[in-house]
Amino acid sequence: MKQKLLDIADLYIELPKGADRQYAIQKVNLELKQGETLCVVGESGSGKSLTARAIMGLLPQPHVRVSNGEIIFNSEDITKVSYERLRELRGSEISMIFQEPMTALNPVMSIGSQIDEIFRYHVDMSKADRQKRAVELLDDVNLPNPEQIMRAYPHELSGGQRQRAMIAMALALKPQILIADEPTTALDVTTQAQILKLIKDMQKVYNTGVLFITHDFGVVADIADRVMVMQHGIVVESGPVKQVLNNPKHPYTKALISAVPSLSPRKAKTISKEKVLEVQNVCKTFGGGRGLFGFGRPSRQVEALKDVTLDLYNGETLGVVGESGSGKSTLARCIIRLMDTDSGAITIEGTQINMLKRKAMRAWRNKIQMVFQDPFASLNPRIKVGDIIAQGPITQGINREEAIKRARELISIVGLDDKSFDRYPHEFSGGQRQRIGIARSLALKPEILIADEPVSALDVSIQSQILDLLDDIREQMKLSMIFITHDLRVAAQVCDRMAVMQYGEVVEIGKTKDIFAKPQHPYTIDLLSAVPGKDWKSSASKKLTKTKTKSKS
Amino acid sequence: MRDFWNRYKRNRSAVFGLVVIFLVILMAATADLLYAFDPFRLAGKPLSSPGTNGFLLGSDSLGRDVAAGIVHGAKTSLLIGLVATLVAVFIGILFGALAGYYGGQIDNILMRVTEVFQTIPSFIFAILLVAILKPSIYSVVIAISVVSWPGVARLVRGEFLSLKNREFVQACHTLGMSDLRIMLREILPNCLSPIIVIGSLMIATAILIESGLSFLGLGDPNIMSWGFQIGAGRTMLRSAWWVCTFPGVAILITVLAINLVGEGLNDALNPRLRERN
Amino acid sequence: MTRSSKIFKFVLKRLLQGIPIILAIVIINFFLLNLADGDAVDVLAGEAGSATPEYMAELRAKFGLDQPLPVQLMVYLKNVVMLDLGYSFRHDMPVSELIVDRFWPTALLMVSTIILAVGFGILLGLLAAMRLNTWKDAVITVFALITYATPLFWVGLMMIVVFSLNLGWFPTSGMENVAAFYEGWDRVKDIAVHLVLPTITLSLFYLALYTRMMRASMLEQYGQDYVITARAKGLTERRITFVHVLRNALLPVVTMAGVQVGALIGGSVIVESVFAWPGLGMLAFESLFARDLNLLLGIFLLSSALVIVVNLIVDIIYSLLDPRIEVS
Amino acid sequence: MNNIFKGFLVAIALMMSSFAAKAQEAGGTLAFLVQPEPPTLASYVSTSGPIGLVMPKVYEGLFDYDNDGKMVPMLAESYEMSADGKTVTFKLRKNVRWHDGKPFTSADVKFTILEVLKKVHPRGPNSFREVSRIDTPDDHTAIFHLDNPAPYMMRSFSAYESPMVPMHLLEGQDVKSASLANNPVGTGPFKFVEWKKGQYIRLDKNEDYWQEGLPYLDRIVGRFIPDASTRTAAMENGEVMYAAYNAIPNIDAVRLKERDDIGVTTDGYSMINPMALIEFNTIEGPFVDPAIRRAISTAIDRRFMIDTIFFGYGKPATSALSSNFKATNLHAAMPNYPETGDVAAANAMLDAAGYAKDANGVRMRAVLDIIPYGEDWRRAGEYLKQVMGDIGIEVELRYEDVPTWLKRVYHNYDFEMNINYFYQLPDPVLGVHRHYGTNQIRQGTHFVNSSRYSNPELDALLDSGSKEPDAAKRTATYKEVQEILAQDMPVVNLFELEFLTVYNTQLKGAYGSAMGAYGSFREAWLDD
Repeated sequence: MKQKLLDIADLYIELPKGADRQYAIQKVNLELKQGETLCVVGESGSGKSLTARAIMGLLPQPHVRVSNGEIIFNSEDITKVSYERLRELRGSEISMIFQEPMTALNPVMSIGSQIDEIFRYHVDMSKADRQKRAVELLDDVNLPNPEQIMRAYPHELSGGQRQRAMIAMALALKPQILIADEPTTALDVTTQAQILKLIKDMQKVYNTGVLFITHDFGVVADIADRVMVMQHGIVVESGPVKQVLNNPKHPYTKALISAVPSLSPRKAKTISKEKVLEVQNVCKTFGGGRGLFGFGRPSRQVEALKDVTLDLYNGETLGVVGESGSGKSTLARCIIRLMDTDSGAITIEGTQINMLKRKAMRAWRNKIQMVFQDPFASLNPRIKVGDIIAQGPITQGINREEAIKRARELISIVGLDDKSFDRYPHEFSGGQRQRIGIARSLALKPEILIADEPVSALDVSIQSQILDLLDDIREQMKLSMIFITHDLRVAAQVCDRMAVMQYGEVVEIGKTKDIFAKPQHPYTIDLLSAVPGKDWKSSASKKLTKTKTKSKS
Repeated sequence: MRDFWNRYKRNRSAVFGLVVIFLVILMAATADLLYAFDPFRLAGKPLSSPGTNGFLLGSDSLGRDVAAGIVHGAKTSLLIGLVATLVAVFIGILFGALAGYYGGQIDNILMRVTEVFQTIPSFIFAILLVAILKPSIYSVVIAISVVSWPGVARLVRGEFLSLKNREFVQACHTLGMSDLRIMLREILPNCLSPIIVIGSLMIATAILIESGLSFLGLGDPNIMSWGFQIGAGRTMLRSAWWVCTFPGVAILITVLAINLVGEGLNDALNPRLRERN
Repeated sequence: MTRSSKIFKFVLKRLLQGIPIILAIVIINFFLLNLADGDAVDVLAGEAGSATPEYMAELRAKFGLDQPLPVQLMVYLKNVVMLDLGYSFRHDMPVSELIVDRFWPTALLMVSTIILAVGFGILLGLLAAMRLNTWKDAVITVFALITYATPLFWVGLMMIVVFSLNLGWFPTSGMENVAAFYEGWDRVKDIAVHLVLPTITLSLFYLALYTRMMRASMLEQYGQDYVITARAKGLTERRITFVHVLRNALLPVVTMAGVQVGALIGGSVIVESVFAWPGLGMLAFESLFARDLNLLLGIFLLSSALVIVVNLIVDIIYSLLDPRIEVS
Repeated sequence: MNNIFKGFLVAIALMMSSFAAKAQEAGGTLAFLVQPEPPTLASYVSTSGPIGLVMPKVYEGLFDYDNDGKMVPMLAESYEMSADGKTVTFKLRKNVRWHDGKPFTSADVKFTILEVLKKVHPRGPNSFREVSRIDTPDDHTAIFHLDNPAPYMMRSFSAYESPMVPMHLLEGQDVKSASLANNPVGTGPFKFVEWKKGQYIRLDKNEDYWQEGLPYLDRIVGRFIPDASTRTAAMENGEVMYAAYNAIPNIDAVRLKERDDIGVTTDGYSMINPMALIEFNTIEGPFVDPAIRRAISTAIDRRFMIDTIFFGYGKPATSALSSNFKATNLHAAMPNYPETGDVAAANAMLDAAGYAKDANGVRMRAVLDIIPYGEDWRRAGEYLKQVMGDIGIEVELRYEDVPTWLKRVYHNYDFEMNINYFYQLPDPVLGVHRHYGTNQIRQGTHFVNSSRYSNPELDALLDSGSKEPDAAKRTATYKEVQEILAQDMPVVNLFELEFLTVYNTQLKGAYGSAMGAYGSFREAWLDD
């Protein structure tokens, strides 16, 4: 019988006056046993992170506080213990890792000293012992060259390495509970898979109870023993992982699960032979520091694009898939002339646009447009929505009334209320903003649309809506689309063909179906195998499709 | 806007500062009603202490009314602060925007120029400019602007550097928008908050510099300002404290209030920094 | 490359970069000064009582002021390259001697001011941030605001009245007791006593600046994620404040201190004037009104070089505090 | 009257001797204010005020002058003048040594007069213009051969006016740029030790001084304190003990006077006779018409200026000449110099002259330049702006730095009116003629006739005034001069300045002589 570590009963967290709701979480009950992984799932604003913070006694007091309920850890109520006791528990009995290892680590202290602190403040050990133990820990989390990492500063490590160091730190004193707050969200898929495996492995070694917070059902499927789904601060469903994933009861859970894109590629459609865009042997290098007086040649160089060649056929969606640093965004920016290429050719309708002067390029702007990743950064907060959409046509010389008319049409096409026209971007949610961004890009009636990770900043339920919208529009307006993403699941849903990029090179290109079925390049194989929840989702999606077909029939 | 005001008014001292500034502006605006005569006029018995001979705040060595000087001087001091700041902000935006937006050699050259002006010991340079241009309200304004713009330029450059890579700016490029339009309409409005904050503090500094220049005898001899009053009264600080104490207090209060407002603006415009969590 | 050789290369590079800046400053000021009416000879003749135009012409020839401007500038620049700052028209002495004489008092005042202002600024800012929204925070904040807003000369004069005349703790002015001419250790003590009031006066303004900055910086850092991590690790608030937050919070303050050095040299004119401190600021002020071109240019040259060197030192300190910044 | 005055002098002399009877205490350091810091220490090249405060302690003259103007032997023990006044033989003191140990000889005198003062001193070429040759038959005799008699030369041998400098340190060099300038070697009671720029000049007692027992002080230190308030504070704190030439502002002097340990005196300035005034541009601009200048003079409340700006120290001007010339019967009070001003009369004068006021009550606009020598003059300018406004002249003030101002007024003549002050010196010939004579319109030369006033009638009178030996005739001549000037008023005199010396009463024997602060301090001592 596994020992119960944590028992949360009837927990309420109150928000300060003026917040959008009175309680961040209400009536939350939760249990965690030794060696068990409990996943708390929810979209942004569901209160899952605050729940985790409350367990550590880390709520941003005094504005946010526990107003009711208890958090029993080994028969102690954490909401009532003294500050000193709480401090003793933190780091030694209960520890935590975070989403952004870069900001969660102190940038000006070496990894070694940040690990060392934990020992100094919790146990009595000699300096040499502490040192030795820290190196062992770093070795345990599979960091190469632990001695060197000890001396390194956070910025000198990669994202995955930083998260490993964080885990080492969290597990230093073999805590009974590890709280992981979206620890893999900021990481690439292959790294994510490694980290998840690491957490699993460590859990086995230390028999730790893990409270894992995530928004990704794929991750849940891979790691959870039990699942708890939260919406607007309320637990809507909980239970063993299989039960919740395969037989969701609550409509919200159902909606969430069905929104998770399936890994099985969409039906291939016949692809036109007409090339609308050709990219040939494009290279791009970024320079580093410069000479004495800031003049002269750059001294350090990074090759962002190496000899990239691909074509876009009329009416297709071409996925460009890769992890961070693969050059996929650079490629998009080179195609749309936000960056200049060093060499190679990008050709539309027989014109090599990458060599055009800025002025000459202006005429080509309405052929090709872009949808950006971050719906918060891609809209100017100081300009009204209507103007944001209309400013493209106006810039291209269309008269104002015409442009405004078109903007109003587009607002309804992307599914927004007509009143949106006179509002500012900050009044809209992330998904709505992305619709505005799409409307802006369509205002010039482009033939080619480049979508740069258009859904990666959105919650799952919103993601699918936006993907549907893009698909509809592509049909309606007869667009050809380049779709840039890091998420193979998304690529599977929207792309007719896809190109896989690594270190600035296209390592594999072909029909989506073919690549998923028979990946050629080892990197593609890695990527595919790293997709979280792939086993569950492929089976589940079949089931869901079945039920769908059933209900239809 | 309402949001902004709600956030602003949460800072009580900032509201207090705003009230004080409002009063000072009111005083400056109604100077000709409150003391409807030339503040240089010899109004009565010299060196009357405050409250005697009909002088609320006393009179100076020539029998000029200190209170009248403060009321009329408010106009000058505020105007110098405001105009000098506007000029400095204009130059700073020009340099910072071009350098930050275009980067590369343009940035390099403009920033070298900025560095030159940052390296010159600023107050001495201001003195030099006033001496060469001959003491007048214009030369004081020019001198203050010339020594204050590099800070704005650096700030604006930093903002432009980070904003020009924002996606909404890139979106404008993809729409084929001209550089000038992107700079003025897209980027500039988004760095107004820090400019407003630094600008409000620069007004305060400008008033202090003006008083420092006047202390060294480099003010405009024809225009009543607080700096002038202090310069004229400083040798008699020991015998007639009121002559330069009251204008000094006027400077203190005004600069203080502007600072409070600046901090309030900062809090309201950058809500992230407001409080410890 | 080893760290020390990296730093050496960095220092060398920055010093070389400083040269065109200094030259630009010298050239700008050269032309500005020549725009002004009257020259050193006018002043000398005016002071001497009377002088004939012939005598003045002779003096101008002696000073080289009869040459066309570009020639004067080239001669000056050529001399500067040979590390010769020329001759002061007014003092009839080599500029370098005059400046070196006045450099040490300036450096002394500057260094003590920076130490006091930065040190206490950091301390008070830290205290205010730690005791946020308590009476201590309020007192410190109000103190910082008031000292920031009070004209410098006013503070100086009041200091003299209170601490020299009424309390008799410190001398009114000067750098040394001129009646005693102490030697050795006594002299050091004597100078230290004279240094107190000017240093306090000059540092009050900057003290206020750094206090406010440090407070804001601390508050900003308290909101960072790594603080939550540190708390989650079970560290004491003490450790979090003094080890984690403090070091990060210092960074902007250090940058600011570097930026302020230029202003500090200039701003000391008033303090030097009030306390009769024999620094470069007053010398510059006097040489400006005496149109002592060589001397003023020499001061601009030296003080700009000083600003560049101090900025360099600040950058090195910064890179030591912040491992993300590499000196290169 | 005369007798009473003499009696008074005797009383003072007795008092002085009674002080002398109380043993002067040797030793101690005297710190005094030198304001501003001198440019160099070459008193043989420049007569700049602060140099005069320092150098007479180091260099000596052949003679000194007492309060009655009598010559006191210094480096010269005596002199003899030939009957035709063309040969003057000086017997020099023996056993006088330069501070570097070399003996002082007649060769030094010859070199100083002919090679130094006559060539590079601002006033030397004038004082010694008649000296054609100096013979030195032995080391202690110097015979001056003059082309014409020059009695005024005999008033120019003070240490301040004609310092004797060492030939062996100047010979064969360019005198103007010799290193002696900043490393002075003299024969005086104090030796130059060091000059800390921006801080002080230190002079130590000359142990080998030729006068046995002198000086009393071990050391004197001249301190530079740029800020007036701080100078006062230093005085109050006893950090300095002597401040001449208004180094302590009048308002503070008035306050400090009340203290037991501090005294204030106006003595020691009788040789310089300073006069505050307004110079007008009489050639172009708004003040070509003398009627306007007379009206301005009439409107000004001189008493108010003295009382408010100089705190009672000063005398209202009553004519082109200082009232101090009453002693030589040259001064006569003139019209258009009302003590407290008469605005109504001035307005009437302008109305009569046909300058009508416009709707705003303005007759004309003008710019008033202000001498850039401190706050007091700014106050004067501000007052004048107000009073001229009362008579319909709208004034804009202009306050520029010294070189700009000198260039504007004395080189470019680009001014309309200018506040200034002139030393009238012991005789009108020396200090007053330079303002009015046609031959004194010398472009580029400072402190001469910048009004460019030229009146042949006046020129003739001035010429006779400088040559006329008869006192009564001279009185008549100058009365005429003053009458013409009171009518034409190219310069409106404002008031006679009284400079103040503020001193700590511990300091004895340093004040009250004709040379005042320009003296040697050799008999100064400190009383505990």
